[in-house]
Amino acid sequence: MSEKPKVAWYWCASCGGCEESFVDLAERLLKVFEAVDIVFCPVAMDFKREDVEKLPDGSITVALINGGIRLKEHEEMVKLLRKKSKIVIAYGACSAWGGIPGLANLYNLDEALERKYLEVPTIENPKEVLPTKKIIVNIPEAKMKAELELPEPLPVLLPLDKVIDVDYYIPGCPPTPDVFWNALQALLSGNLPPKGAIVGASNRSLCDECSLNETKPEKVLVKEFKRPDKAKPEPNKCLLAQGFLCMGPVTRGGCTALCIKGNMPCTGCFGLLDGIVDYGGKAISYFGSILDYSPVEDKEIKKAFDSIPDWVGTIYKYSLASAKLSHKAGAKKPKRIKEVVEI
Amino acid sequence: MSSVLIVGGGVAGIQAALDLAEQGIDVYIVDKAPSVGGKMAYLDKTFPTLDCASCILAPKMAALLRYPNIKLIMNSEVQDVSGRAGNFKVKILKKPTYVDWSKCNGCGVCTEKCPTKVPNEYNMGLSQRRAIYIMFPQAVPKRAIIDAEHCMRLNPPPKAKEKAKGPLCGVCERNCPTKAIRYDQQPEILELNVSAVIVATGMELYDPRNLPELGYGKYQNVYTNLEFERLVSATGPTNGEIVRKSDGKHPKKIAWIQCVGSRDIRFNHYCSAYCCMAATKQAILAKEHLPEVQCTVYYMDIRAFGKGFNEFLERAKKEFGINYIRGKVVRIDEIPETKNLKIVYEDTAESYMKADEYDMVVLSVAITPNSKLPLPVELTKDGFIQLKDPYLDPVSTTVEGIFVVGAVAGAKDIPDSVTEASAAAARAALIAKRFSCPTPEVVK
Amino acid sequence: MVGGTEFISINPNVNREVFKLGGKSLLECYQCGSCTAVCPLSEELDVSFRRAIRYTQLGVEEKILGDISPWSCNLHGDCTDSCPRGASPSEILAAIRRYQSIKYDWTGITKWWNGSSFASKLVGYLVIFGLSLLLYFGFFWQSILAYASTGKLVVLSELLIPVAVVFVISLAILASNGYRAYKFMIKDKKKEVGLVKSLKHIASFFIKVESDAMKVGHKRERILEHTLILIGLGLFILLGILYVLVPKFFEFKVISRLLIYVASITLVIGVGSPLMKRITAGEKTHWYYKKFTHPTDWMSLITLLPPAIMLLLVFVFYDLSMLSHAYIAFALFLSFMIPFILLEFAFGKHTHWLYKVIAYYVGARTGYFRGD
Amino acid sequence: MTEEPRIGVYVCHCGFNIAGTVDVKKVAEFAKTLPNVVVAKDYVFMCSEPGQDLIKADIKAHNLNRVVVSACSPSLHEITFRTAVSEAGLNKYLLEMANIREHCSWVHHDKEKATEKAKEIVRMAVAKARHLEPLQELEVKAETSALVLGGGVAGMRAALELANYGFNVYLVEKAPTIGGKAALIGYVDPKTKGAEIVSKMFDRVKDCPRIQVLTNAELIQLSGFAGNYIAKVRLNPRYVNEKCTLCGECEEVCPIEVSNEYNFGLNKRKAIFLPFSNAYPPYYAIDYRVCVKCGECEKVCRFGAISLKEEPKVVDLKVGSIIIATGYDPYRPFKGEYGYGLHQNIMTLFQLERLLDPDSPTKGELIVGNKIPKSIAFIQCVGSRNTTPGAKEYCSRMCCTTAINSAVKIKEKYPDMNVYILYKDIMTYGSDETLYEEAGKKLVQFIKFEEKIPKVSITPEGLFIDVFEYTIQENLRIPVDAIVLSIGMLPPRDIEELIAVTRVSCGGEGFVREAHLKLAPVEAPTKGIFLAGCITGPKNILESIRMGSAAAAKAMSLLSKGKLTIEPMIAQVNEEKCSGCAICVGVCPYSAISIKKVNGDRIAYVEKALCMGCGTCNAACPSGAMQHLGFKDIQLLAQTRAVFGGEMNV
Amino acid sequence: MSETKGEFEPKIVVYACNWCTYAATDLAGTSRMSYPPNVRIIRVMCSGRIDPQFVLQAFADGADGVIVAGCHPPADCHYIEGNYKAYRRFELFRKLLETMGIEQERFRLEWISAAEASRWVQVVNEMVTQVKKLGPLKPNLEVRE
Repeated sequence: MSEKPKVAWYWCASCGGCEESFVDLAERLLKVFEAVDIVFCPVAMDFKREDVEKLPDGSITVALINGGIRLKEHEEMVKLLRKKSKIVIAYGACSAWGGIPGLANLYNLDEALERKYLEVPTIENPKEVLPTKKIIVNIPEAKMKAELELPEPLPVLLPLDKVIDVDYYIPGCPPTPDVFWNALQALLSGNLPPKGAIVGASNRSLCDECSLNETKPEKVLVKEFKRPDKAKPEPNKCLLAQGFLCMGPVTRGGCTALCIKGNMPCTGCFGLLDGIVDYGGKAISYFGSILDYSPVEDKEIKKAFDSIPDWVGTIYKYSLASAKLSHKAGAKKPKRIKEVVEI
Repeated sequence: MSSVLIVGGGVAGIQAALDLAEQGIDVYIVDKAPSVGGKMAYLDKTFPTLDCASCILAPKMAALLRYPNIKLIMNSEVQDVSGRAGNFKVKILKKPTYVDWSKCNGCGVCTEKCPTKVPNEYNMGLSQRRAIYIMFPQAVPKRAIIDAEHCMRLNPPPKAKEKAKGPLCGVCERNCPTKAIRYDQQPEILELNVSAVIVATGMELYDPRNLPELGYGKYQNVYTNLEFERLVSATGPTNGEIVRKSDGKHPKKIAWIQCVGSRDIRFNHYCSAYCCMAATKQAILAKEHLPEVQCTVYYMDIRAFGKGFNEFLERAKKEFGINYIRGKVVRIDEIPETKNLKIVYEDTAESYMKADEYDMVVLSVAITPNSKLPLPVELTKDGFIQLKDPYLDPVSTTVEGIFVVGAVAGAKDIPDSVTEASAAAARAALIAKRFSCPTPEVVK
Repeated sequence: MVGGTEFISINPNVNREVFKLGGKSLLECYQCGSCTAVCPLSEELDVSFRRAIRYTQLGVEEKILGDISPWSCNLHGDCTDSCPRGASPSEILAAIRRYQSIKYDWTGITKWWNGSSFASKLVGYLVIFGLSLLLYFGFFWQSILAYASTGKLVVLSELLIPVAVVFVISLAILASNGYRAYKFMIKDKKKEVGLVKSLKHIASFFIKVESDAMKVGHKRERILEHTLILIGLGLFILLGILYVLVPKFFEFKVISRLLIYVASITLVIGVGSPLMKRITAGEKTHWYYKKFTHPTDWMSLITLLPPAIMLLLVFVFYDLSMLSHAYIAFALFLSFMIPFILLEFAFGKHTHWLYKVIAYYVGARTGYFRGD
Repeated sequence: MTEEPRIGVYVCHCGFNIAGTVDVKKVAEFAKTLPNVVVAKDYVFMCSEPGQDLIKADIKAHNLNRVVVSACSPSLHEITFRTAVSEAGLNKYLLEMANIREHCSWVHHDKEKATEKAKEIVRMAVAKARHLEPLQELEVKAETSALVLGGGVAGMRAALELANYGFNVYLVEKAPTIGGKAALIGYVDPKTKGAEIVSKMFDRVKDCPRIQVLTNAELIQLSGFAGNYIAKVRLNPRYVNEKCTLCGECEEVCPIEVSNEYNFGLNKRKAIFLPFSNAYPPYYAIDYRVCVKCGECEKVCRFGAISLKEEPKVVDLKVGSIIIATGYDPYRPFKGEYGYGLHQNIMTLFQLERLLDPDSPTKGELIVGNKIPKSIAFIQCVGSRNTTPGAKEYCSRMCCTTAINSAVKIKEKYPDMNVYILYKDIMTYGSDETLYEEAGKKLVQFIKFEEKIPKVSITPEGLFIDVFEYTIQENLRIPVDAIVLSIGMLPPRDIEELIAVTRVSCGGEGFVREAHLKLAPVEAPTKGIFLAGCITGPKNILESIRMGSAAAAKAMSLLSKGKLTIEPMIAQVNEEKCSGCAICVGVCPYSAISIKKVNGDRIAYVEKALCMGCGTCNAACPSGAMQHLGFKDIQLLAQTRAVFGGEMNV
Repeated sequence: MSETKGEFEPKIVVYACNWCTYAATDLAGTSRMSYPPNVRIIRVMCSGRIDPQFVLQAFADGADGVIVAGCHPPADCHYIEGNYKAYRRFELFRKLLETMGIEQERFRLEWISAAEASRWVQVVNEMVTQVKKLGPLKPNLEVRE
């Protein structure tokens, strides 16, 4: 037996859920460890950047990267990993399409920072401190100054494939253990799928594996749109047919319709299917299609559309950063980030 | 293979032709105009759906070209029909177009170069065309035709003729990229053998000059409804802008006068069936073009009898604020200074004579059947083609094997004409295909 | 009144009666209002002939009786020319007038005179004429002979008594009927316009309407005929009054003869012309003389023609010194006058002058005339 | 894509029409630089014989597998060039037109800009051409037969037309007799009796062996598609067979009495009954809904014509097309609407029509309340034109003419009767106007009302109608002896079931919607289903009859060849990708899509014969499984990208 | 980019239904009307075929404006109610554009019947003028330094 494949695991703008999904492999983890060597995994082990830099180019068999690219640091690290790795896999929705952090692209970075650090009701920041590139901290007790350098944020969040070449994608927020496992199996088998493939998930949309698919009426037509926080879904009845904005039809299957089993509509974390070029555009198309009014009933149509306050957040929950219109037009380099602040 | 002759290429003729051709029967459409389309081709929109007329008609017209078994014999007239069901002999006079239609590809270069301008009949004389022209942009077949009467070459002005040494003009011939111009074309007589004939010659508008008190032809701002239709049409002389002939300004008040020549024993006894809804439609169109305009329809009975008609009428009243006044207009006087029109009538709700002033008046004129045909069919006293037994032998004339559809058999609107056209197609197909079934209808 | 909850009862038989009175095309009317709109009177007068026709079609009796529009009609016939149903509104209006006259007349004679057949009218007329003959050629014959022998034209007081009595009775009936008509017409209307202004309205209205009508050939013809009758009858009455009150007048031979000849000749022509046209009506005759052939129309002419001729003859004979002939003619004249006055003048078509005057008066006072 | 595209681009001068504004040489040169373009040429008239020959020659010489013709609008010459490429052995759908005449040279004047635009238009066409696929027209066998639903005049007419043409026709009628409402109308015009027309039509139906009349029958299920429908028809028992001699003895002994719908409730009938004297088939029928099976009739019948043991049967009929001619229901005035149901002298127009029919209980005499009324009033627009709260908005089209016709008939028979017609607008359209004229001559009285509708008062003195007469603006009180409500038409009561079975759809007014109100008035949106008579809205008898013929013509056109050609530019499902979410099913305007189980998976299935190729399902399909052939996502995206010089790669 | 040559020439992508709007564009041609050469027409059979994805792709690739055009509701549509679907989809689509900060003027849903060549010309003229006023879109989609 030759050397075990080397695996690197890096996280960018990520919540840590993807790593959790790895842990959720449970006893199957052992088999993973048997099969591979982990050479870099900041979430679990104390590797340093230099460790990676030291590795010869192409020596890492697979780099799994989760989270979107939000900071210059992320950009540098993934570029480095690309150089060192044979295969780069975007792991999870954030990495593949930007994920929920990608929704920050609806704002200029300044607006986003203000929102995050000043406006959010749970924040108390009387001095209005915002992130800066360099913070000089005075430590009077020690009579010294310490310098903190923060990585610079990018104007918009980018999915991994807008920064580096990505070989495969594993979808999900996070990918379910089964999906991850399937992907691993596929990759380890040596029978590599074509580049750019989404591995571990289904080729059909979620409806295919959804138990409520059978409960659909003949024609899926609705008169109003509902939100799960405002209306209670009837059990055992297709949520879309009830008017809930279920993303199932446009979302890749593979998760076994977990949310729907919990009586919640699919929010689309498995992303788009092959042949679809814009997830949200497609979602608009079918939501528009099922609303059963004629243009004469303009008011009803507007009413139905206005009943959903955040369409973009609904149809691009996980994929805004990779959409055709991936961020708010006129995104500018932030102005509010100061070079140096002394506190 | 037996064939069917359709006289008239309006919407009814087209429908009958398509229904027959689809069954594999040879169809000849003879029309005196250079294009099929009939009166519907003049319309802007159709009631009660406000469908654009050419949008729904043009595909049907174009569909005619897809059938190799449909032959369009345009600019022609039937001269004689003899024989009997199953074997009619038809003589058709093919008038010269002076253009070889097998060569002409409708590019329209000639119509731009021709130096002679003539009032355009398609726009009811409200705009001009050339002496060589294509009837309208969506014409089928799209071919040029020379109006010999106005052509400098074919009918040169006597003075110019004296001066000139050789033949005059010839601009179209020189410019035709396909060399299709034939100044020496002669009338031809075609002889056809057909199994059945469908008469779909439709109607003409009654000439409102027969009612001199309404001043049509005398006062510039009095229009017929077909003229108004062209005026409001996007393809019309003003590209759909409603302006007065007298001063080119937008009218502020328009009146529609119903039953001009209809329901009147002095002119035509019958009701023309289309005009109430047409006026309603035109009033709505006027309102859509000029939201400030005031529209009033003068009527005696609003005949909103068809599917969706009454709903349409209610919409016109409520949504568009069209006024309806019950009273027959007996006279129109022009105010010479403003060229405005004063219409005189009794408001039958108020019971005295009134005279209202309008900027523009549209006459909803009656239709008259195009029934003066060299066919052995009988006519009713109103001049429509007589039906034999409409209950048991629908759309049949008094001659077996000759069927009649559309407005030439009685005033009617488009759907009824189309329905009849299909009905006639069924009946003509029975004869053409010689299918037999031991029923008194066919065998006896 | 609009909106009220009071409902007017109808008389379903009115349309049949009017039909019989000559309104044959009454129900052919489909209420387009052409007649009102086309009528030259409408320029000046707020009336609706169409509505009058509708009242009659449906039998809204109280409205019919109060309607002034039939009386304002001058039978110019533009409506009939332009009626899309060929319904001849002027004929219908004439029939409505007959109906109205019947209802205005409390004696019931109008009902018989307007409603009966031509033959029974003729018989009635002849009976009264016969009685008159009896009176003059029987009872008064001796006195006539006596007067004749004097060779002079003298006041013939006792001979005139029957005619005067008949005339006075007729006037009384006419006055009472006129009053009834006035009551019907003024009902539900308000006098808004002053008397002087009203009269001015009426005068200018007549001048305008008639002078307009004179421009049209066939109307001119009829107006002339009517005017001849009007002049003739006027002179007739004038002469009659003069005869009674100022018998001396007849001694001014030239003037009195002139007046008498003018009166009788105008009458003979005015009556004879339409009568001849009716009798000889052919292709080219204007429809007026063909449509308006209700027996009352005939009778109005027929009853007037003989006295006019007789009067002419009286003086022709007299001036030719054929006195006995003149007196016979005179007796005949009076014999013809009695049925004329008793039937036609008091109850026949000739009553229209009265109702017309009342209608115009009511119309003018209650604001039916347009403008100032 | 199996083979690399080899594209030929042909730029037409169209004389000077294009070449006058667009530098066609430059466009052709530019086309050569585009990916997969093997050859690019220009020619003076591409549509001419030599132009077409040029293309054909190149296809062979350069082994082209895609052709782009850059000329005029595809609506003009697409067929020409498709024919040309197919003559050269290429699938005709591998042709793409670039419209540089109507969209470029004719609308622009700046030669440079127009040339640039023309280049881009060609680039877009080439981009689409790279993704074109060969398509095949399909042919399916079609049954030359029809199922006609409804045995009224429209249905009978359609059946006769089709049977004479050679179709096998099943005439399915719910009632025990065909004939429909027309059979019950006394006089359909002043000279013609409804019953006469109908019985003459019966004679023809009887003589036509290709027509199979199924009475007491209902369509309960319809499957398949145009040319190949399978109709399940339930035959309800009649209990009386052809041995019946119409002796009528059974009727006398039958103990059950119900209101006689064939006389619109004017009298009663038994459970065993003959609908009307010339009913067809000419046998008694037992109303299976009310019969208590006492057996009295069976006992009394001397001919053995009655058998109460009969059971309902269901038959499957294979037919190529369906003609729906199930007619209408008369408007049902509610109790008290104009006094209806409160006084015996207030009746509907249909009841009056029965009374005037010589075959009626009164033998054609107008007897109401045991005597002939002195006056009678028709109230028009009952149930139509928004008169009363329950009324429909539409005009019922036939009631004015029918009422006036009856009024004239009454006046002819009883000249002294006062006949009033209370109307809103008289709708004697077309030549029926002469009837209105005639009515005036016959002294029928007309009363016009508008928004304020008449009120019927029932008093001890008799009936009165209070009405605000519009043209004199007065409130009138009309004393009448009888009142006729000119009721309009309603969609048939069972239209819901009809829709459920045949999948036709309804318009706002409740009648079946036609494919196009103006130009396709007898076609349902679904191919193979045609409409005749009042099912699409109120009609008069003549119009219904003509519609019958017209619907037959449509069925002939569709099926006469015994096969159907299916256009290939329709929707196609990629079964690998389809998840059966069913969104496409709801958006299809032609009900062409359904969900089928394939290996246990829900998969959308396109019935090719029904698909019209609009592509809306493709736009709606969330997974990209549904593709509109000829306008696939990738083709349109490629075209979009090509505007900006981009490419779309698979 | 065309704006290098002085005036900015926007590019406008048009998705037109075959039966109405495409016919109108043809008619504008046969009637020799004149309009700016900034439009690129993509033909589909029905406005109901037009997928918001296409419009997004066009914007992302550099379109400065997009017109989606079909037959007039309620009854002009050749396919019964494809235009209804287009209407609903693109009404919703407008919400996306709004949120993404793209000017509403850059996207138009128009009903243009086969006879309304002049309407077509008018729409193009208006659109080109409006978009010229707004300037190019592409730089707005890129992150500006």
